[in-house]
Amino acid sequence: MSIAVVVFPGTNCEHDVVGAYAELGLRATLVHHRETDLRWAEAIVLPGGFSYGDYLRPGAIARFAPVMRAVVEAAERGAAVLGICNGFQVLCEAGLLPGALQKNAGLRFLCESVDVEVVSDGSVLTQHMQVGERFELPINHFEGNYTVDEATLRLLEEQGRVVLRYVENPNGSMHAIAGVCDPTGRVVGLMPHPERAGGAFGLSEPAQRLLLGLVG
Amino acid sequence: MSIAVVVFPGTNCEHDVVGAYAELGLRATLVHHRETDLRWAEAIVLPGGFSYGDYLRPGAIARFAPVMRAVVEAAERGAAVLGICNGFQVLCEAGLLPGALQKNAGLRFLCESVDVEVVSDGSVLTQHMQVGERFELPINHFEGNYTVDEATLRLLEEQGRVVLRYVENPNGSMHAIAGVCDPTGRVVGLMPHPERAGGAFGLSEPAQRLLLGLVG
Amino acid sequence: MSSGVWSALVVVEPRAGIADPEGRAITDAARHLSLAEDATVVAGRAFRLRLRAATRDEALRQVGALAERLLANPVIQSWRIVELEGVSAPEEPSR
Amino acid sequence: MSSGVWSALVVVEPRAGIADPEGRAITDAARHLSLAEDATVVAGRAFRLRLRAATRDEALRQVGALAERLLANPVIQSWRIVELEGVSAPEEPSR
Repeated sequence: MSIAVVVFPGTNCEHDVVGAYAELGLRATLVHHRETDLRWAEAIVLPGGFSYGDYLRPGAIARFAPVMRAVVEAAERGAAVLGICNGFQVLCEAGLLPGALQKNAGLRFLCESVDVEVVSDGSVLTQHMQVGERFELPINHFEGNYTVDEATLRLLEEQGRVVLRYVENPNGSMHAIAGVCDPTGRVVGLMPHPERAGGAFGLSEPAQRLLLGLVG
Repeated sequence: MSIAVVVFPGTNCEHDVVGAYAELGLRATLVHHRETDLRWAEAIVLPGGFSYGDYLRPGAIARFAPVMRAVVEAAERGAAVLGICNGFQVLCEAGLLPGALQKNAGLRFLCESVDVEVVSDGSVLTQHMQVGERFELPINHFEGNYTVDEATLRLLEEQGRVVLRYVENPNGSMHAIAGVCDPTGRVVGLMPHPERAGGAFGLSEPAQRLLLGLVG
Repeated sequence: MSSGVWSALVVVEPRAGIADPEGRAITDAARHLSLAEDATVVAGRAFRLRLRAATRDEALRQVGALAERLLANPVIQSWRIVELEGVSAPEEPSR
Repeated sequence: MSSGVWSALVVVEPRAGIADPEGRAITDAARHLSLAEDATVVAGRAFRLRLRAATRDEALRQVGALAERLLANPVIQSWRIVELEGVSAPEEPSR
């Protein structure tokens, strides 16, 4: 299984992702934003951070990085793609996922652990999860308020493309959405950070299942 | 010695400051941004964070909080005032210190430890330091690029009001300025975080001297 | 006092000589897009204000005061009023 | 092709119905200041563009393409061109 972890200028969670997969016995490879060939990758992670300093809008500039053409091609041939936090913002800006991540409702940069609930097991990320299962994941963002037009929102719900919901909405996201996927279920965006879930004794068990979902 | 630590919506380093003073055997009291009376305070700290979510410009909205009138009055009667990181931005926006903190040159949110050098011992903060002394302090900011007009910059240098300088300029600050003070030396703004310097064994020794300077 | 409602657009831009890293990043992205010939971009803020004032001069004064004291930081930014127009319905109830 | 230099001002604002927490925070601050009567503020972005184009229509097309694809996110924002003017000195060397 070949896992690529894309690094934009300002990305800062890439080592957490590589470390998390290492803990699961898998090797993930860092890929530079100027890289143009991802044909070797079966799974691609866009990790969190402040890509391009979050200039303009988070993810707005990263989506024009050369590597994004390779990510789009990979998605088209069926590779699993996961955007975490800033990576979710990049996938939305790139049009691989619908909607946008606005500034949090309320005034705060959020840095805490929140409860999430599995809404659908139809995505690669949640294929090993039980619908209705609840667990904790850390969040760390200022722009995580998921916003989309009403028609698309209805479609997402009807097609089972809302993958995770916050149990208590921390940031004003429509329908408390914490993660969504594309129609194939193979491109997933997630605001919380599974790669940082857990503590001194390693990744939490639900976070392990999430991350393993990406690789089959 | 009575120390007030001002908390705006979005401030997130207040407990680090209280904890650091506790380690030094001093009690610091949290003060709400709606508080209007600081006559009891001999030293006031404006800690770091994302006050008001950094809307508009960091510190731009916080400076209109009711507590800021009390901070200005306290400064006028000679209380020591220290703004750390976002607190430095608030003091600049409030006009208690000259200049502005722009976005870092380069694209990165900076979160690392850097070397700083004492430039002047004429401020309350640096009164127990040696000019030329170097030590490490953590920085954690996106807007730390100190900018001021040329005439004021010259004045700051001539009057010994540049308090700390980065040894290697991390963010593009003019003259690598990490901290400045007002003409009395009793109002100080500092981009690095002394309250977070050190590790599992407590505050570093230079950080202790800095924080003790504020209280005499 | 009878007073009308005014709508103003204030634009805040980095002062000449002040670094504009965001504008440079956007300029680089624009060039990757090949949508415009040699475009350069300066990044600023726009604020749409609605306020009550008896006269156009009074509206200008209020907008200017807000721009100078709140919307712009004169150390690094300049501001100007790009649009100012009277909005009808001075009788509309305040929300 | 002989082409002139154009300067455009593009303003990006939150779409109606989209929450504008920054605007609300600025509105609150403006009221504390007592500088303006019941002012409300909507917070947006302003972009000053300079680019080369043979005609005004071509300049409009380029600016519009940049606004639609880069400067604004149509899911949550609308954009408009507030100013577009030809800048003299089409012969000036490019920097």
